[in-house]
Amino acid sequence: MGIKTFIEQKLDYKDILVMGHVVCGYPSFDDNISALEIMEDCGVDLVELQFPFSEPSADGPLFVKANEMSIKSGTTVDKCFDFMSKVTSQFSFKVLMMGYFNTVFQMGEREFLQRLKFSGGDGYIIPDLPIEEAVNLHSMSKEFDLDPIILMTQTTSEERLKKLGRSCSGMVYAVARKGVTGSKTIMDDSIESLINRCRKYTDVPLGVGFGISNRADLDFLRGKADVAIIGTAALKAWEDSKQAGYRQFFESLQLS
Amino acid sequence: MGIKTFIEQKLDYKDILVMGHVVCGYPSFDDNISALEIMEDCGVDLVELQFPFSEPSADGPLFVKANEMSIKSGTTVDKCFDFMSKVTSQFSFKVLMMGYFNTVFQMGEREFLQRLKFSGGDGYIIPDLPIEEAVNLHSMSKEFDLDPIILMTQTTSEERLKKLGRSCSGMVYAVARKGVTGSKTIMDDSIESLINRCRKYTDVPLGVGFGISNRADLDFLRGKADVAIIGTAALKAWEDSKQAGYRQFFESLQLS
Amino acid sequence: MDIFDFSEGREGYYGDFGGVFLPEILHGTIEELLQCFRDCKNDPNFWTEYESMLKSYSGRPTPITYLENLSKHLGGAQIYVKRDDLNHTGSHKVNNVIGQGLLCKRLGKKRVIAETGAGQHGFATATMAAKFGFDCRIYMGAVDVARQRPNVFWMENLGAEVISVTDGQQTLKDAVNECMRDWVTNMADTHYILGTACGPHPFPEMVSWFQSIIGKEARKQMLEQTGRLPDKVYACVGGGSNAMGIFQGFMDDERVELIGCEAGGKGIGSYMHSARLAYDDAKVGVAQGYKTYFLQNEDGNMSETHSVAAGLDYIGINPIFSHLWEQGKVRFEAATDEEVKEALKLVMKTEGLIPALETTHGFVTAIKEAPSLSKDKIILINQSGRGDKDIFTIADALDDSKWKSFITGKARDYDLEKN
Amino acid sequence: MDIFDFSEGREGYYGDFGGVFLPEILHGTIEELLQCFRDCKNDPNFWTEYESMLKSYSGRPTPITYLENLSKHLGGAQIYVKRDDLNHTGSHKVNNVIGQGLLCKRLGKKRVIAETGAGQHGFATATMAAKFGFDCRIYMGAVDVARQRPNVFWMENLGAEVISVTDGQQTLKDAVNECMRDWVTNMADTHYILGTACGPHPFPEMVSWFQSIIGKEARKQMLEQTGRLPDKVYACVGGGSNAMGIFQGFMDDERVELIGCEAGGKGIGSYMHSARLAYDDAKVGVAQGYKTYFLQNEDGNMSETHSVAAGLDYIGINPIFSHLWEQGKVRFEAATDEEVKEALKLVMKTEGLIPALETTHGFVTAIKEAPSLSKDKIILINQSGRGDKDIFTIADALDDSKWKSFITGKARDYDLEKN
Ligand SMILES: Cc1ncc(COP(=O)(O)O)c(C=O)c1O
Ligand SMILES: Cc1ncc(COP(=O)(O)O)c(C=O)c1O
Repeated sequence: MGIKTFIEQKLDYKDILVMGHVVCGYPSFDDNISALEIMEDCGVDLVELQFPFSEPSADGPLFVKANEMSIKSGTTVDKCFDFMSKVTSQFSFKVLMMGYFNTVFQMGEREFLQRLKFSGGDGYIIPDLPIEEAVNLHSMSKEFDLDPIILMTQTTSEERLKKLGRSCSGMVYAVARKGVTGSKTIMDDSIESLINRCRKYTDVPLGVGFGISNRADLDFLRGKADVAIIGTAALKAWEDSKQAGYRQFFESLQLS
Repeated sequence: MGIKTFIEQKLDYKDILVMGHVVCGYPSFDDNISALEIMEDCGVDLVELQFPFSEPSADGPLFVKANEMSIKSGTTVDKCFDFMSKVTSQFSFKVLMMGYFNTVFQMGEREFLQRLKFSGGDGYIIPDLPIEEAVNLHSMSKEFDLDPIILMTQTTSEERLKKLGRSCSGMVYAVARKGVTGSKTIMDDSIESLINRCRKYTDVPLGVGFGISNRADLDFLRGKADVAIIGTAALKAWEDSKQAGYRQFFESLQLS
Repeated sequence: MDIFDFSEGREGYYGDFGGVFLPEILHGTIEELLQCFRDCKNDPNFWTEYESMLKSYSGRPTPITYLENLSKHLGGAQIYVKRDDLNHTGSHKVNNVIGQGLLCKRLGKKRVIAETGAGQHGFATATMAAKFGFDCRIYMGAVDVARQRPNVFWMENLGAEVISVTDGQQTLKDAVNECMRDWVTNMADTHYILGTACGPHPFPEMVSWFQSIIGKEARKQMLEQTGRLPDKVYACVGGGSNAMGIFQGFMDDERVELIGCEAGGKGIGSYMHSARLAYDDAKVGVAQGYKTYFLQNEDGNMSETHSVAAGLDYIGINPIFSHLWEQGKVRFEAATDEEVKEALKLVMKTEGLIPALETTHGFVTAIKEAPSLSKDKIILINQSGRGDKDIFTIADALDDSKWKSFITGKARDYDLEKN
Repeated sequence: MDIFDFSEGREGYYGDFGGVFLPEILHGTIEELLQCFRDCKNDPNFWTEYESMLKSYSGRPTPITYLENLSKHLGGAQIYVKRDDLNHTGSHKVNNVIGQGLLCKRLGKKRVIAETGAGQHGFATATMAAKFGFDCRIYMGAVDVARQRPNVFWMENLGAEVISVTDGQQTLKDAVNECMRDWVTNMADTHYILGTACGPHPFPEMVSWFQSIIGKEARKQMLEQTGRLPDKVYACVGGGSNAMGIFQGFMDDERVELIGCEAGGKGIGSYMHSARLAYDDAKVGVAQGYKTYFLQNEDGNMSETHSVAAGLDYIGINPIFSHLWEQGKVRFEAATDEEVKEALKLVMKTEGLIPALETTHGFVTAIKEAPSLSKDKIILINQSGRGDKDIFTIADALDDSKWKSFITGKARDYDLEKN
């Protein structure tokens, strides 16, 4: 079952889904498993597994540090795929690879897709790969039934939204504000209008990410978006007080 | 009696005269007196009293330091003239003022000559005052019967020696080598030829200075020059071992 | 051959290299930049204004100096040097910075950001921002902040805010990442003044265009001064902007050989260098917005690089050079730290020139090759910057003991002041 | 009016000032120099060669920069700056040094000596000596050696021997004395490259002649750029060479006011300054080979002087200025250390220029006077040098705490190395 169908089916009985995020190997793969267990317990629906990269230029400070520490402690692409296999066999989430294009480029696009498929992933988010550079990868992804997740942003023109819309598959990732991951986003009309603009150009489910950090944000998005994507807020909870804080954070979201 | 006559008369019974040097107020005026006493005991005939100046650019390191220390310890032009009065009344030397032109310029040329005369001086040596700049001073000096001592050097052209010769009065100062005061001069043919060249253009007595440092130098000059001028070598002896060294130095010259 | 005459659908590509690999959110910004740049490039008044500002503010045209003593000393080719060290702020970086400043004004933006390694580009940007009245923030790796304090001092006094970047290796590449992060946050009012011919399109083309003033002048001057074109042209290559600058003057001259000189650091096989093309350690990859040869591991994570010259100490090379190198149009050589120190000493003593450590890499290769060329050959070196601002680095490199005791004495004075 | 058109028997005199007050032994040397200088001045090829060397080696002509921001900020006259800071070695000193280098070649001498205070003139001389292949010895007061180590470092690396002078105040004037001493010893093979328009004739005339290139260029450039002559021209005055340089371009222009800016140090009445004409403390005297206004006591011994700018910290002033001042042709003002610091900060932030501390004295007076002039007035400041080489002095002057901790950190590193 593809991501789109998965989300649509869940939306029959949930008014909003949640996508979580871990940086593979940070603080350790074991900690990643703990985090995922907590997310599963608390009702998270999808997860991004970020493959660490030395130049994470679209990430904010917390993730930058996580990428760096993970690489330093010996995380490789091979280990990330092994870990993904483990996650997809052990958990019920839909799993997306998140990372930078050089990781894909170095192994070769076909090899990347094969291994992603083989490891049980359902798609990928590559923030530094614009659709113009992704023509091959996207068309090959169809062969493998993998979804490339496209990002739409507040600065994207109508014309370009239309073009992006045509490339969407699985779900679309609406970026709630300018900047990198990491800081708080104020939920307001601009988010609603972003969602509406995105919806005009695609009928895949719509996730909203960047700065979603609490129950109130979820409430705001409920009925507007399909998926709330949570990254930094959860990692911050982990940094502050490990598993306990992490569990408390996800419980406070009161996912069903 | 002018310097010329003084020297000529002495030369009747001495084959070479010696001119000594002190920097007024260095190390102190009392020390100057000690030095002069030793010189008198040992048969020195003339002395230069150097009026210290802050920019003694024709002096070597030892005299530079002496100038500097003397000024620092409070020596003024007034004190130098007072000291000169004392020296001329107490000793039998012919006394010359030695110094830089700014000292003269600041008090005014006429005033300078008056005070020099009044203090019992017989002439002056101002190394940074070329004859072109000294026209006034030299002609006024005649009024006061004071001798401006002219320097002639190895680099002076024949034409210029001729010109300098016309300004000579009292004695002429032949500079035994290039450079500033302070280092040893090797007595050789070049000195002899300098002396001969100087003699061609003036009939005043001839002193040789710069680097004369021992009995052998005197012997070399004997019969060639009229006055041997001793500066640094004596000061060095003083620096090394005060009065005792100073006396020993002058005794070693075996002046009659 | 116009390397910027892109074929349909290959805009921003030089052979396989270049492109735009940026977050979607910057798409509009980079499009706007590209459009504005195209307008500038097509507007002859823009270039005239650009030239005239460089003339009145930076002292262009910079001269060509004949190194008679060094040529004689080496006994081979006649050596000429293009003097971009005489620019205001002391390097060729000002050419690019003034160009982008004018363009930023056209864009109607009021704030500029820039990465800097050695500090030359940051210094030039801060200077330009003061002159244009822009707000200015400079990102600089913490390691570089520590070792290049003089430049930081000037940047701050010129009114720029200098941010010390503590991620990654805390050097140039990390400062680039931070700029990207700032840019995706503030693109509405902010222009990112990239300092070299790297990064996403149109930066390589744009920076090369602004730097082409070096080559334009140099070609004309060489013809005037020597009556002919040089046989070889040498330039150091960090990102590749000064080299692109001078090479463009001779790109269509088949018989002029172009030689790029990279940082060989501790030498071949040491893995402590920044030679992307001269050595065999780099491979093609995508990072910091563009595709080129990068020094990286099999996973695509970037390697640590090293050079005595902070301005050459960088993982990637301008995509145009990757292409020209594959095409055999530009030869690449590397100079080691040790060779650089020796060449610097030689050039100071024989010619009274103090090339920047970066620049000296170009001298090393020229000095190696000149003796075996006949006396009627002419070579031209691009002196991209002056070294007198690098005194801390150069004194350390030359291990000058008097300098060290001067510094410890100074430190003692400061300590005394405090007490 | 040609101030160098001496009347019979007054060669080398400007009114009552100037002359030659040197030991007899130098008579031939100075005559030879005068003769050679006259030959050069009368030989149009000499000036052509001079200009062409400055062009190809030092980047002349230096431009004129319009300071739009500063002019607006002050709200009065339009301010222009002559950019001699863009010269090779970073100041106008190179003009004189290249000129005397060419002359030294004519004299057939192989060794040059020079005094230096701030180090700019020594640096320029060492550079020229490397280029011309002369042996080079630089005399520098021990106090200046201690505070200007960067310049000493470069001079030594350029191949010069730097002698630390421990006599007197151990600053510039004492270095001049040492040069005189060296010269009277080695005049056969040695030329003394005096660094400013002071000293015995023909130095004031000769240095002024070489520096006149500044004013020649500036006059022409102002006419080209603004269509008319400036109303006022400002320049800092140490010995007076850069000021003579630029003023000569406007000497015959009755309506151009010329303003020399001296070092006011700690201010009027402090006796801690180097203002010979702007304050009332100096009187006419004879020292270091010439007659002019000197800061001295009633016995004629020189006073201690002070300035934040080592290059202005000198007892005497060029004799031409003493005359022009008495004639009312040049007005003299002084800028205090404090005013200099403020002006420097302002100029860096508004215009991206870093004038040398010496130079900034000229800016101070211009900045004081510009606001009360109407907007259609034009003033020109001579930027005699750049300040980036003075980082130690400027950082100290601005009391920069980050700089201080950088230095103490460096010192710690060096200490660790040793153990
Ligand atoms: C003087 C100088 N030359 C060269 C470079 C290298 O850059 P690029 O290869 O872009 O010219 C730098 C970079 O800081 C520099 O400062
Ligand atoms: C930059 C600069 N300007 C001015 C001066 C003062 O000298 P002058 O009055 O001869 O121009 C100096 C002297 O060192 C200097 O370095």
